[in-house]
Amino acid sequence: MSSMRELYQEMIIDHSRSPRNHGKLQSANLEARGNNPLCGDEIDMQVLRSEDGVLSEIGFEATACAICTASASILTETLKGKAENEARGIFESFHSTVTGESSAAYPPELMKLEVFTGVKDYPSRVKCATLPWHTLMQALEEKSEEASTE
Amino acid sequence: MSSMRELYQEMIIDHSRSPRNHGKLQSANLEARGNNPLCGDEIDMQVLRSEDGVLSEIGFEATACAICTASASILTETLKGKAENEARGIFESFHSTVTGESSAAYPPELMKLEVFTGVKDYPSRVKCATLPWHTLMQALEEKSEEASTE
Amino acid sequence: MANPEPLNVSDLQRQFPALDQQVHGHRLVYLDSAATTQKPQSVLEAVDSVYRKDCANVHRGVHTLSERATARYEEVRKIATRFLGTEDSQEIVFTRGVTESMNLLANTLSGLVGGFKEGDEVLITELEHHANIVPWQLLSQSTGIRVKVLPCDDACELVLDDLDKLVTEKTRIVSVGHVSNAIGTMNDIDRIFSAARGVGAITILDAAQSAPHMDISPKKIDCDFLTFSGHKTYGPTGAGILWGKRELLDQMPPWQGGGDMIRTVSFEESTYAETPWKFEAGTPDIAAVIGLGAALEFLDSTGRPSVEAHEAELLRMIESHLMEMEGVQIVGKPATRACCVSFTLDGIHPHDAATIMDQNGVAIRAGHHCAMPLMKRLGLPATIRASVGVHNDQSDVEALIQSIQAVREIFA
Amino acid sequence: MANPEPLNVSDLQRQFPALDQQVHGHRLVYLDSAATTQKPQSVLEAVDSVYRKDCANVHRGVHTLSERATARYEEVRKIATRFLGTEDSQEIVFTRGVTESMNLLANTLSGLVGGFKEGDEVLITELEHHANIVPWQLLSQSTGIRVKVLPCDDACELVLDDLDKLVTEKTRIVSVGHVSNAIGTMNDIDRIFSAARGVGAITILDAAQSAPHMDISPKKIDCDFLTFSGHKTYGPTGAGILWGKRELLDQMPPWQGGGDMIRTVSFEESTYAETPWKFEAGTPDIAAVIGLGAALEFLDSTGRPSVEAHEAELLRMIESHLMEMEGVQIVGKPATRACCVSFTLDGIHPHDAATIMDQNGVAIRAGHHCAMPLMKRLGLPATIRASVGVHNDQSDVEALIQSIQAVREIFA
Ligand SMILES: Cc1ncc(COP(=O)(O)O)c(C=O)c1O
Ligand SMILES: Cc1ncc(COP(=O)(O)O)c(C=O)c1O
Repeated sequence: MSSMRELYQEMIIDHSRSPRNHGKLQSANLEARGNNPLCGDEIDMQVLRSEDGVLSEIGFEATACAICTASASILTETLKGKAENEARGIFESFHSTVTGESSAAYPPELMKLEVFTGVKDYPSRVKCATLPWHTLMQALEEKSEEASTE
Repeated sequence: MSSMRELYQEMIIDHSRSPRNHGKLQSANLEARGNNPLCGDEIDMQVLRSEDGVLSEIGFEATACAICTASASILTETLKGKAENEARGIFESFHSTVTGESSAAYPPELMKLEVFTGVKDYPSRVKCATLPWHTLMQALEEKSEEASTE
Repeated sequence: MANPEPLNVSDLQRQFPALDQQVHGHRLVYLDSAATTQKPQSVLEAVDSVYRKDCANVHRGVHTLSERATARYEEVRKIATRFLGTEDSQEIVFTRGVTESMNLLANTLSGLVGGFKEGDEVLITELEHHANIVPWQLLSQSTGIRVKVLPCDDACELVLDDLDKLVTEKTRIVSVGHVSNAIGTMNDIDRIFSAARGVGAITILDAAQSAPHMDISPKKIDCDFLTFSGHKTYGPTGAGILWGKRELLDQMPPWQGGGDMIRTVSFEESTYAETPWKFEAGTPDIAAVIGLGAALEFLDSTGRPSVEAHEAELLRMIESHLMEMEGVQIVGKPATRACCVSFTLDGIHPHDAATIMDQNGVAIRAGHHCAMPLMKRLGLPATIRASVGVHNDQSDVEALIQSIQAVREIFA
Repeated sequence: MANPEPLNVSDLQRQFPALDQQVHGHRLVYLDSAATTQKPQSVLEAVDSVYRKDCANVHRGVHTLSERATARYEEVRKIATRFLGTEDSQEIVFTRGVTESMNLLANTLSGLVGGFKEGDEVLITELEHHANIVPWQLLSQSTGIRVKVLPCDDACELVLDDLDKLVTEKTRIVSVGHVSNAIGTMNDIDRIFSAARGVGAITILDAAQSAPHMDISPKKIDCDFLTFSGHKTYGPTGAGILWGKRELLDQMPPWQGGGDMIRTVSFEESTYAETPWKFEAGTPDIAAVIGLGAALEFLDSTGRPSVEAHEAELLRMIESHLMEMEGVQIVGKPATRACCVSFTLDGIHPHDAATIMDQNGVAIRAGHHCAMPLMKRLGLPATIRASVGVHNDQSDVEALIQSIQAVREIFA
């Protein structure tokens, strides 16, 4: 069961039970909905992007598994206050780590993302971890389509 | 090749080359068309049935393989002048012999049909031998549908 | 009724090569037969032998391989006819499975009812699989017919008292699942179909989740059409059965066009082959159909009353274990259950549970089970579903329960 | 172009278990690859291993077997993308074969052209297989579009001079076979499709008889859709490929409804999955698709230019032998030939010939080859067709010729 403990680390269980920045962000000026039709995960992400391109507030609501919910929660903590460009860069490294494309270590300030590294060994769950991130990108693109992990 | 000689006996080759009663029977009062969609065999059978139920004339035209053509030719020779009921009985014994259902010998007057007995070992060719017979039955039923060996 | 012979489960287990493997260091415990069944050795051999010995196209060939392939392929119609307890093997149409069967019906039944008109209705139920919903929705878009839904109650039993209201003169088709793949409810088909017959509606049985578990003879279940998927009946993927009454099939137009379904083709006009070949356009899935024949013979040889009794007992065991566990909610309380038990764990998403259970070698399904409308009715995004097959036994039930305990430990 | 590497035919022969058998006491000489090809060991093993190890339904499962099955199934889209030399694996739709692909297209292209209206035209040719005739006839019955036919001449070459007359502003679809399965004619696709593009018509290539023999990259053959059957490309029955340009597939509505092709289902409305999954309703033929992947890798590994050269040489040998024989009429004289040679024997019906040739171990096809309109044009009820595959060699050609001699002896 050690591999399960690695996938479901304390931090993931904690964030899934008490997600940070959960609840509709009333002040948002960008939003998007994401879903994973294969497992039914659904997430709404809201962002307040300031005029100088900083993601000053991020909120979300989700009906989703622990990995997806924790990923969304940690996303909001990680990206809040970051410039949009920087956020995109972090998305790229998160994405390539959980899909197993890259095994580069995160810089110290992103160490929290490390808890999702184990996901790469569970192909059907990778989408759970990436859905919030794809949804955020969708919001930033100001696209009206739903994000989807198909 | 002995089994091929048994299937393609002299009599079959002869009847296929010089079919008896071939050509449209102008005096017919019954007719039907038969086809085998899987191999493209096509046959038209015409019958003159007298008022007392005797098949006094039978004619046919065919675009068909040697076995089908010979079967039609020998059919006409065998059934011409027979009462309809008797013809039906002969159809039954012919059918059960070439499909392999029965191995009873033919009575002496039907010995000609013996040449088709080998057909039972070639399932895809059984229909070639039976098509003329099915078509004749169709004509006797006065059915408008085409006979078919599907 | 006398008790059926008990199943010789350990003998059956040995017939399934795929069960003989480890998953994450544990014995594989396969409790996902409702998604697709494992395949017995005889099915594997049937498929393999087609390719090793009798590999040819069917119907049009004169050569030996083609004759053998055609004979084996057509023989399966007779096997299926025996399996269904019917008489006419030309009533057996080979499709890819229930989904293709339903699409075929949705596209050809207009030939029976003389065309659909606005106001006509198709009745389905709230328990249906998407395969018995979406084809009718598509038909509704192209013809204007309405899709009506017989609801279910909180126990996931159909509300049969609503039948009188919903089955009316407008009802042209009643298409119902025999056993719900999401919950395990066995529906009172007799009552539903007799209401349908009362108004002259065409009756269709989705037997996807009953064919592997019980006798589905159309002589007992009085219906016009019945369909099931081979891959859920111990057969290969790619072949399923649509059975229909001959006089109805005869009246229906073909659906797909191509080779094999024709009698004659000219650029001016084509004529079509007889039932059932007119519904089988193009090269069929020869090997899968032949494998399906082996699967039906396998299932017949086990004795279906024994299968039904054995599986019912397993489901009872699973239910009673789950009821004893804290924080476990069984979804639905059908009066008669077959196929599966669906449940949720308090505070734990089914997908997380499924991953951890898999880590313990236990294969179950988590999700909406292609029954999204039902999930919405129940207010659940997903459930955990354990479904049984002929090879499952008490030790599988115990492994299931232990794996649930493991999930709860992780989330403790 | 440099000469391609010669094929290592004896090595290839050993890879086909079915070739290692006797028919009526003779070595099996299989010259019916145009009907269906024999399957190499690697394909048999791929199919078998799905059932032995990775037997699960795809897409919705979290457990290990389902993850493995899904990964193997989806991997075949990448293999097919490499096989076609394209880039986007979402352009690969799995169908049962060319017949199903054509029916899918005939039922969904209206979404591209904004609906068909009376007066619209579909252009096919006189050389087509029924699979590329009947679906358009059915479409014509339901929409009023007209099916136009590009004729062929006595050599069984398409009369390209008629293109200008037949390809007009009314032409919405041009659907043409790459290689005629009845004659072996290789059509001048470039010229036909460039005329089609000139009027903005949608172009469809039936590659059933070219995919096994030559490079069919859509980059070279500029077309909108292309389809071939796995079972004619050394793969299992039950799986084929429909390739289409992504932006076109994206605009097309789904065809069949059911599980897997949806995003969300409610009784009010359903939304559909992305390309290509929206076209794959229900449980697909998982094992056959995975087997098809192995087949395409097999074919790629042989080196397709080598296959093309080897088979062209065999066809030349057959042709020249037949030309030397008395009483043999070769049907058609295409400038470029692939796949097969069709012929007749004076005074001997093709079916009689086929039975006698089979008795000598030689498997060929006799019949209309699902090209009835062409047969009518030629005034023939049927022909004898010898078609070649990668495993054929000179000794097969000799056996063919000997078996024809045997036919003539019987009918002497
Ligand atoms: C009740 C029911 N109907 C229909 C289907 C669809 O079957 P298939 O995917 O084999 O077409 C299923 C399978 O999931 C099912 O459980
Ligand atoms: C040129 C051509 N098109 C279409 C088909 C139909 O293919 P399938 O029967 O695999 O659907 C064939 C096969 O006979 C063919 O040769």
